[in-house]
This record gives sequence, C-alpha cells and structure tokens, in this order.
Amino acid sequence: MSRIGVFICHCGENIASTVDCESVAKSASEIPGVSFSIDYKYMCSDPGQSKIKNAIIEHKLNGVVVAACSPRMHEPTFRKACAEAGLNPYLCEMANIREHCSWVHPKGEETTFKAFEILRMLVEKVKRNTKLLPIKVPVTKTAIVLGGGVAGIQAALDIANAGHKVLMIEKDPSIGGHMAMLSETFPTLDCSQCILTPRMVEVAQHPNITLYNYAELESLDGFIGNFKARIRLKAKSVDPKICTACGVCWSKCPVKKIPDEFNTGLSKRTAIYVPFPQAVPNKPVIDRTQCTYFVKNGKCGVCKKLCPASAIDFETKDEIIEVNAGAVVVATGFEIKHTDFFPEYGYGRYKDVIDGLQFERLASASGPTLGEIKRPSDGKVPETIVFIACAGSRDKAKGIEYCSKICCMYTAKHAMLYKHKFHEGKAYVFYIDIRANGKNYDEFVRRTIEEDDVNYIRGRVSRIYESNGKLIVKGVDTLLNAQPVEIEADMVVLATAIVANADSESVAQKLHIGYDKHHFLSEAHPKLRPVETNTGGIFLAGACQAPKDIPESVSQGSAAASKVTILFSNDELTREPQVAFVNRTFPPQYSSCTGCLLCIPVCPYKAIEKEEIKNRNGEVVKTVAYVNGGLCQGCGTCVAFCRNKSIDIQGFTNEQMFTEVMALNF
Amino acid sequence: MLNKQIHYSNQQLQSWVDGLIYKGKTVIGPVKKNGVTCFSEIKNFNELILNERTVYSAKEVVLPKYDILFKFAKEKDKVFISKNENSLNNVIVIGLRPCDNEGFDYLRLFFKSDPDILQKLNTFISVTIACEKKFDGCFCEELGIDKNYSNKTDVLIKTSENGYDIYFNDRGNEILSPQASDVKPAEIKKPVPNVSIDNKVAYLKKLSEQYNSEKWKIVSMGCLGCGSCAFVCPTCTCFDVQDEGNTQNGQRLICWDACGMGLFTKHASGHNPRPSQVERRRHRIMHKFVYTQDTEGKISCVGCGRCIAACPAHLNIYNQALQILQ
Amino acid sequence: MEDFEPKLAAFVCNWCTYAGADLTGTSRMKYPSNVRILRFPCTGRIDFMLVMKAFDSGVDGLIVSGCHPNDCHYTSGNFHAQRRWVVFKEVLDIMGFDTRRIFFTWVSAAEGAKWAKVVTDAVEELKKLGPYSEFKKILLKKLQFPLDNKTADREIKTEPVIS
Amino acid sequence: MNQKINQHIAYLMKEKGVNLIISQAKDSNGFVIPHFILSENDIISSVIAINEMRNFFAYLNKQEIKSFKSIGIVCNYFGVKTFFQLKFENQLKDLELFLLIPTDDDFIEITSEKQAEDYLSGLKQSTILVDEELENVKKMSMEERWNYWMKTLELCTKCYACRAACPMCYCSSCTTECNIPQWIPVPASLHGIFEWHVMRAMHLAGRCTECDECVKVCPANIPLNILNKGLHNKISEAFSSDDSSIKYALNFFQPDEKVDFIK
Repeated sequence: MSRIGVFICHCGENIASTVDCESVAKSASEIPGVSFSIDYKYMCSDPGQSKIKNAIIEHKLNGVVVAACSPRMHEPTFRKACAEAGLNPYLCEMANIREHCSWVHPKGEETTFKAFEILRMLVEKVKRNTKLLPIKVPVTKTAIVLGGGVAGIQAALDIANAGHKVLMIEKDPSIGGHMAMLSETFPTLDCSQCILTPRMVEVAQHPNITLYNYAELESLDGFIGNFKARIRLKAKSVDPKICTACGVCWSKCPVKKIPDEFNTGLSKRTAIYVPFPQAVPNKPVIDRTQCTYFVKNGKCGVCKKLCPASAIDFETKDEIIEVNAGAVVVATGFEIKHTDFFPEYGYGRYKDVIDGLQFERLASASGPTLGEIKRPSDGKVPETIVFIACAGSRDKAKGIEYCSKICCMYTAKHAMLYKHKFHEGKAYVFYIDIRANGKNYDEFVRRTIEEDDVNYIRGRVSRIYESNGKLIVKGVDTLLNAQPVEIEADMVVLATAIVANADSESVAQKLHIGYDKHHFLSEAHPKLRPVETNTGGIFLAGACQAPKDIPESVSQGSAAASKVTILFSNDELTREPQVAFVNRTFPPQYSSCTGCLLCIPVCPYKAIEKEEIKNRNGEVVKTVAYVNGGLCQGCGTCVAFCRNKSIDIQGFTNEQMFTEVMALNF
Repeated sequence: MLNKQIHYSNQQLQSWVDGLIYKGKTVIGPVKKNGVTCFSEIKNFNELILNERTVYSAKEVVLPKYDILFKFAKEKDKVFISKNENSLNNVIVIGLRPCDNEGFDYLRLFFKSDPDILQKLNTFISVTIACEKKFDGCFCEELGIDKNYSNKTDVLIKTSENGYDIYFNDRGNEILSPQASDVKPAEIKKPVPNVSIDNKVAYLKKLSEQYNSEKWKIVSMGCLGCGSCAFVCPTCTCFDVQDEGNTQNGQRLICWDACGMGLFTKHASGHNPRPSQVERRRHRIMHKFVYTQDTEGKISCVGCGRCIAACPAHLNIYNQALQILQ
Repeated sequence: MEDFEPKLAAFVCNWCTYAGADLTGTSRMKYPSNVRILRFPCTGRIDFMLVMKAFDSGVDGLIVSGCHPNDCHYTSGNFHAQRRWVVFKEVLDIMGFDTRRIFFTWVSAAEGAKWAKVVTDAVEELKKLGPYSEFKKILLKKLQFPLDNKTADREIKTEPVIS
Repeated sequence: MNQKINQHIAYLMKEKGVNLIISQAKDSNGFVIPHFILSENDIISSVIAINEMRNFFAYLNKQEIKSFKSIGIVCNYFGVKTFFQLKFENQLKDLELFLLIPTDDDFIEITSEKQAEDYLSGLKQSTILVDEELENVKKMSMEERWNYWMKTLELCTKCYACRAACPMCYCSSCTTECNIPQWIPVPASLHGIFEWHVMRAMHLAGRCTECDECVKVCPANIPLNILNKGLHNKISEAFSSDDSSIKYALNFFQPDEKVDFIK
C-alpha cells in the first residue's frame, strides 16, 4: 500500500507568490495513497529537510514527492535527506512547480491547479518507484597510461607510487615525448632533459610500471573498472632482454640517410636506431620501413651478423596482447604544424625558415649542432633571427582559431637563448599579443625584452622571401601606425600552431570518447571535470586535450592520476542504478526477449550484448540480449526500441512512465 | 412451437421488415460491412444479405466482443458504481440460420445460471432462414441439425414457390401480426429420434479415450494460436474480465477470449497447463465434442463451418475429430 | 471555440528541453499554463506507445522535444528518435490521425525563449484546431461527475485506507 | 506440388534426414492450406499458382514445429525474403531449413542466407510498392481517412490472426500480453483496435516482407497491407540514402540526419 508524503515548498515567495501552496497541499492530501501532505517556506533548508525526515519516520512513508524547484537543482538534496531517514533515495521524486509553473505563469487558480496536477502525476509515478540499490562493479586496479610524454610519465609515476599497477603504452621506441626534445625550459631555463630523464628512468625501473614501448592500443572494450585492452607490440626486431645497447649495430648500419625524427629532420639516423642517447628504454629497434633487409627482401643483415649478443631477430612479428585494466589515462600529446603549412612563408621551401621545435633541437646541447645555433642551410651562425609568434594560431582563415598557448613563452625563450649564445646577434619577434600568464612568466618576457635587448614588434608578417642568401621578412608594426617593416634575416623561426595528433580521431573512437572540432579530446566538463571524459574511467592528461605547457601537463597528469587512485581506492565501484535491464522470468520462457538483437546497434555505449541462457546441463536454451549495467548510461533508447518491452530502465520504467502519462488524466 | 404458417411474397417480406423498422423495432440482420457479412442493425430491408453465411456468428447480439458490466468513479472518499443496462427488448434478429439457433440454444444451457445473459437470450425475437444449400465447410447435417428447419426460433422463413413460407410461434405472431385469415396451422415437426446421430454423438465421445493419442500433435500442427475460430463460433463463450481506467474512474468489461491463444490458461505464477498448441487444439476439439456432452448434455459444435472459413490454416474441426477417432 | 483551453502535454528529455524549460522559468518568461511537462532521460526513451497513451489520457495535443541533433547527452538517442518519429508520423497519417496535434521540436538547454514560443504556438494552434473530439469518440466513456441519480445506481463509501 | 519438387522432397526425407516438409495444398473449398509432410506417404501433388502461394514461415515460430530441427518449406519469393529477414534477426537458430520454390515445372532450392540473397537480388523489385488501395487512402483527406479506418477497423475482434500468421511476429510474448502496464487495451473497442494496429504497423515497419499473409487470414478483411506498404514506401523514401547492407532502417541513422517536420 502506498504511503506517499507530499512536501510543497514555497521557495520563499518564488512559488508561493503565484501558487496557493496551502491549497495544493490540501488537495494533494486527497490523492489516493497520499498519507502526509505539508507546505513549508523553504523545503531545502535544514528545518525543511527535517520535516521530510521526521515525516518519513513518523508516517512510515514509502514514497516522497517534493514539489519545489527543478529536480536538476535539488533532487540530490532531497534524495540524500530521504536516505538519511532510512528511505531508499530512489523513492523520492521532485515535482517541478517553480521553473515549470510558478515562474512562468501569473498568479491565479490556473497556476495553482497546474501545480497540483504536476504534483499528482509525480505522486502516481512515485507509487510505481521501486527501491534501487547502487550497482557495484569490481575494479581492476591496473591503469593504462596511453602516451609516455611528460603528462603520461607524471600520471604513471603518481599512480604507481600510490601502489597500483600501471601499463604504459608508448608508440615510439622511447618515452619522453616532446619534452625530451626541448633545450631549456621557460621561465627558469633549466635543461629539459636534465629534469625529465630521471623521471623517464624512474618509469622504466618502477616495480609497478610495465612499459610497452613501440606499442599501440588496438582496441578498448569494457567499462569503468573493467576495461579490456588489446595492445599491439610492434616488432622491434631486437630482443631487448639480450641487447646490451653496445651500439655496434647502429654504427654499422648501411642505411644512414633517414631524417631523424627526434632531431626534427635536422640530422640523419640509421635504420636500426635508438632515437636519442638518453632514450628509455635504451635499446634499438629496426625501422622496417627503411631497413634494407625488409625493403629488399633479406639482403643486408649486417647488424645481425655483427651483433655480439645475437639479439637481432628479423623474424619477430607484431604481437597483440590482451590486458585488463580499471582505468585509462590518455596522454597522447600533440603535434605542431610544420613550416610547409604556410604559403606566405614559402611552404617550407626555405631551409632557414624553421619551426620552434627545430630551434629547440638547434639550441639543445645534445642536438645536431651540440647547442650552437647554426643555419640548417649552410651551418653559419645567423646574425639576425626573426621569430614569428602565432604562426597559424588564432587564425580563422587557417582553421585554427585557438591560441596555442605556449608560443609566446617559448619564443621569448628562443630569443633569449640566442642572445645568450650569440651576444652580437639581432633578434626580432613579431607578435600579436604577449600572453605570459604564469608564475614568473611575464618577468621572463620582460627580461627578454629589457635585459637581452630583443626587439619585439607588434604586428604580423605578411611574406618571407629569399634574396641574396638573406630571408626578407615583410611585416607591419601596428604600434607605429601600421608602418611596413622589412627585415633582412638569416633565419626565421615560426612559432607554429599546436594541433591535435593526426590519429586523434581514431584514438577517440577506439576509446569511445568525444573530441572537439579541432580533434582535441573532450573533457567531461570544461570547468568542473577537466580531466575526466564522458566515458567513465577514462581520463585525459596533457596536450591531447588542448595546448598546454609543461607545468600544466604535469599537474593534469597528477590530477588524472589522483582520479585514478580515487577510483582504485575501493575494491568495488558504486554506480547510479538508473540503468536498463532485460527482463528474466521462469522457464520455459526465461525472458520475454526473443533475441532479435536489433537493439545492439541502438546503444550508444555498446552496452548491449548477446547472452546465452544455459540450463543446468550447460546447454544453451535461449539467446537473449543482455545490458551490461557497468556500461549503460541510462538513456533508455533501447527501452523504447524493444518491440515487446523486454528491456526496461530503472527509474524511468515502462510502468512508471505509463502511469505518469495516464495520470495526465485530462 | 412453430404452430402457425403464412405465405409472404418477396414484396410482402420486404414491407414487413421495413415496417418493423418503421415501428421503431431494432432489427439486426446480416449485412455486408467492408466486404464482410456480419450481423448488424439495419435501417432498411435492402441492406440484408440473405444468401450468405455470416463470417461472425449471431452470438454477438447477446455477447458482444466487449461489454461494459459497470462503471465506477471516485469522488472524495466515495465510490459510485453505475451498472450498465442493455436489454434486448424490442430487438429482432433476422436472418439467423438453424445453426445459429442451435448455438443460442446451447448458450441458454451454458448461461443457465447467469440471469443477465439468460434474460438477453430470452428477450430478443429470432427470425430464422432455412438453408437451401450448404455453405463452404458446413457440416451441420453431420451433427443432426436440420438445415431446413429449426424449432428453436420464433419465426422461420423458408423459400417456396413465388415467395416465402413463414412459420411462427406466439412470439413470432406478435411481430408478424398477420391477418387471421392468412394464417394456417403449421405442421409441427417433433424431434425425431435419430439413431445414427445418437450413435455419432456417442462415437465422438470416444475422443476422451484418445486423450493421450499421438495424433493430436499432427492435428494441431496447422494451428497458429489465433482466436479467429473462437471469435466466429456461435457457441464459444469464453471471456476475460478487464478493469479499465485509473484511480479516479473506470469500468469493468467482459471481453472475448479464445482457448487457442497462449495466454488463455497461463497462470499468474507463469505456469501454463496447456503449454503448446497441441493441448490447446485438443482442448478445443474435446470441449466442442466431449466435455459439453457431460456438462450440458449435448455437443456444442453446431456445424456451421465458420471456424473453417476463418482459420488461417482452414483447419476442419469435425474432420480432425474423426481423424483422431480413426 | 473562443474559451476552449486545449490540454497539452510535453514529453521532453532531461538534458536539453527540460533544462531549457527550466531556463524559461529562471528567465521569468511567460507561456500558457496548459502544458504539463513529463521528464524522460532522453528522446530515445520516448516510446511511441507513450505518445498514444497521452492521447488516451485526453490531451488535445502533445509536444515531443529533445536535444538538437548532435547535441544528445547520450550522443545518438535523438537520431534514433528522429527516425522513429518519421515512421510513426506516417502510420498516424495513413490512419487519418491528426498529426498536426503532435509538435516535434528540438529545444536546447539554452533556448528558454524557444521553449516559451513552442508552447505558446502549440496552444494557439490547438485553439484553432479545437478539442480532439474525433479521437475522444473512440475512447470508452468515463463516468463523469456530477452524477445524477439515474447514472449512479450504487454508492459505496470507502473506508479510510489502512496499511 | 509438381513432380520434381515431390521427388526432391522424397529425397530430402530419405537422404538428408529432413523429417518435416511444410508444403502447400488446396482444400475442398479452394483455400490454400499448409500441408505437413511427415513421411513420404503424405506427399501429394497439387497445383497452386506461384502468386497464390502463401507464406507459412509463421509455423517456424511454433515450438512444436521447431523441434523437428530439419525442415523443408515450400514457398515463393516472399518466403525467401522472410527467410532472409528472419536470419538477419537471429531467428531460425538451430534449424536446418530447405526452401523449395516451385518454378514452372522445376524448383529452386535455397538453404543458406547467401543463396537467398542471390535469389532476391536476381528478382530486384522497385523499392516503392504500388498498391491501388494505398493510393486511394493517400488521396483522401485526413477526416476521410480517419472515417475509412474507423469503418474498416470496426469489425476487428482482436483475434490476432494477423499476428499469429505473420512470420515476423515471432515474439514469445507480445506487448499486447503485457498487463503491467496494459499497453494495448484488451477490449476490442475501436480504441483498443486502433492502438493494436498502430503498434503492429510500427513494429513491422522496416521489417515487413509484404507477403500480405495478415490480409489473407483476417476474418474481418482489414487491408493491413495498406499500412505495411505505406510504411515500406516511407522508409525507402526517407532513408533511401542508406546503403543496401543496412537491413533495418530503425536501428540505424546517418550522421547529421535532419527531418523537416521536427522544428
């Protein structure tokens, strides 16, 4: 028998000024099944909530309807209050008589009557509500960290240090990401590798971290706490367990003219290679797209012959392993636009027009020039360098409307490094705005301008062309009445835009997470849930979400790690029970589901799968659909889709919705 | 007892029926609706279709496909109930066939303890047309029903040379109100003991011995489990009681139900004592030919053949019974 | 028809239109009070049978509304709903059901003003169309108050409900 | 059936372990009825024009028939279409089926989805179905249409023969049998009838094979195929951009799909 309690809130004057709450409470008390009805000034206040709690206990209520504001506002409040009084929170419903009634209609009988009718519908619905218990899902306390850049490294170390297993997947032969390529870091100018490599080594040596370098995620199935990932371990052709990294192979490899990715093409590497001397793990791999043995069908094999440890095996194949994990941290990083993206700057034809990352390699002590700034074209030290900020960024015409965030700072850093290394040199920076909003950032830029005498010109560069071995940079100075400026430069550095990885879209699809129109991965909420995605258990760290500098990437890595450890702090995960389920009944029917399985493609979360019902002898007696409660997000599309109502959704069951509709009762 | 007789020409028959309608009687007869012959109220003689067997039997007059027993409504703490009164006073059903009358006769036995329906059955005046020919699938004669005569009707119309011979009893007299001079006493046909039919009925009863026969499986193969046979049958009486409405008001209805449907015997527990069409088909055949011999003293199939025409697989209930007995 | 007040129900999704209607409230826009809003998790959840049931319960018109395509909280519920409505509308059209009385719209959480307009327009349209008596004719008639002595032949007093 | 088929039936029963053939025959009243062949003795020859043939796939939903496991079924084009659709919907599991399609004096045998697909693509029909009655109904005004249907549906007794005979209505428990909540009113009042037929049409939309079995078995002569064909046309019209591999239009959508009546 229903004993519903009805609580009508005045919301101060917000409701009471147009709705006669007292009379609603009185008429509500006459609805069959309502055993308690009261109106009060502020139902959400402490005394208001106590009224609900007391009534639940005193009148043994088995359902509560609070007629007040929108359930989107206070449903959790009142459900919690009910739970505190011992009533299952899902037996509480809210009737929205403020946003949908008192605020949108004038004072009058009509409005009061509408408030009553809204209330009546909810009373009828709540009569059909059932107790729901939160769903418990076991949690596999292993995290996958996708990407071994600084954000991934930070996340992996934090999770591992919290005592959980971490599987790190890195597509390149070494972890380190973009940060390993940098020379010095703003605003303190400490050496990037000096601060990063200890972390990289820590990852490699951490007992809780398993590193899969030269590997890619094939697919991810399952749901929060219970993911199943398939990882493709690309064939390295070198057994890292045997290899001693003596270096014979790469020094003798005959294929020597491959542009070195790590040095942004400024130097060459061999087909068997370690990407950089501090690589972690420091073991070579064979680039099969370049190796003569693979390109020319078994000719060559020099490395194999020379390897003192016989670590080289041309026969190894890509291996796919399956791992279980409870959470995924996506830290796949970013790419930059290369100079060939800019027609006005010569489509990358001028060797001395380089991008910021190339400048980093030039300035790096371990770089191709051992830290000397030399022109790529002839190796001369440039006497004049022009830096162009916002190359591509904030440019709607180029389809990149956003600010790449780090260019202002690294351009200042580049100019400063150049001036430190070559005091006589002239440095010009073309900029639109200087965005130096971080700790010590603005001071750093000021220092560049004031102490290091870098010439900042506010304006854009319209064109660069070569003339007599010089690069003529034509631009305007908007601070000097848009006067045209022409600079004869020896080198031009473009602070090119940061863009999402080319495979960002396919990664997002593999992970079933969203991405924005620039293909950066989407966070669940831009402000309040910046490291979560819309898919439970998958978190974002670093520049895969948006352009970020190192401190931000690191803090996001830590944030994602803390989300993961929060998730792993319980053996079981509690989920909202408002999920769909396929009915079950006794034999010989077992379920009214006939197993047409047409509902499977309807589910946006791939939560519906085929299930075989077996009898005691293990024989399949019926094939039906099964909704995985861990994956279901409760949209109910399958419920409306199912022809014979075999699927239902808790909290919005067919019976509840039917009754609510019939209670319209005009 | 159809103890009187009168002769009508075509014209006279028509003006009599039109006269009844004119007098405010509710006349129900076979008409064509959407290409389907069925019993419905007529407004003029020409609507009548007298040379066809109706798809749905005349039981609809007494037992419509759904009927409201009563309505209820709630106001404050009071519940009001209003009983539905629909008597068949003033109703004349024309164009019945002898089989329909046999059907009504069975219904009278079946509903002997339901005063409401019994009253309905006994109120309306029946006008029967004797069949000259067999219709598709008819087998009434096999069951001892005279297709040319029925003493269970108030008026019997038989085609004769240049018109109709009309036999009637006292109730029929009321609606015919003939001129005394035209009326002749009719020869009263008394039921003649028919040994072969009695033997056949006894033979059909032997079906109960075949209750566990394997042949039921073969017989039931064609049955798809719809309710068309029961819904067209003149002697199928099963109904389902349904409450419609909400907490404020609603009504209690009786609706036709059919033993061929899977839900018919399904218990609330989920158990179904007739789990498959084998048991359901067996029940139907046994009910028509055996069970009612025990309960009402006669077989309840009247041989009208409507179910054969309506069945998606055109299963012949009588042939199937014989097939089991073979 | 002057003083005919149409009865209107609205099936809305929780994430867009319900929130949009909330916004109408918070921005204190006004619209006719004829509408009753029912909250569904997603337009994908709105069973066409429930649309039928709304007309059973006596509405003269119905608003069905959810997130704009591509804005679905559940990514694709509204796309499935959209196809469903195409077919459902065709069934009703072939059967001669007055589909002018079903208002399919998309109202986002930010479109408080659109919601007010949708309701206002629907009520206006329904006022033009009048009550849906064709459909109400096929419903079984309910016992209506006040009852006269003839219609109510028995009166039962219920006891107060005891648990 | 013709001699070649009968010979093959005998072969199937003797050699292939087929223990039931659902064949077709004409009864004494000229109705086409199912003819169940359980042994070679049951084989009869009969002459039924191919377009007169019925679609008896609904029998395969019966548990008693399913238990035969290895079944032959004599059918025409619609049977093959039904077979294909049922396979797509994961039905006919654990059944070994032999479809026998009579031709002039020979027959075609289909046992797999692949063969069915080939057969069907060989007989590609126009995607828009033409039906005189449908055209007439479409021409009517809304009020006329409503009255037309109310008049036609009036005779429906909800015997559910349309459901029973429909091969696509294979649900072990229909929504009509669900009583919490009672989706479809039980009484055969116009209201209950209307809702049932709307629901039936909706559930068959995009799945119906247009075999018209529902019309053939309806005692009340209700032209349900108007609805079936109307929906078929609507789906081919509205979702024609779907490629042919999509076998069910309603659990699928195209990105950025727009519908004009949703404002």
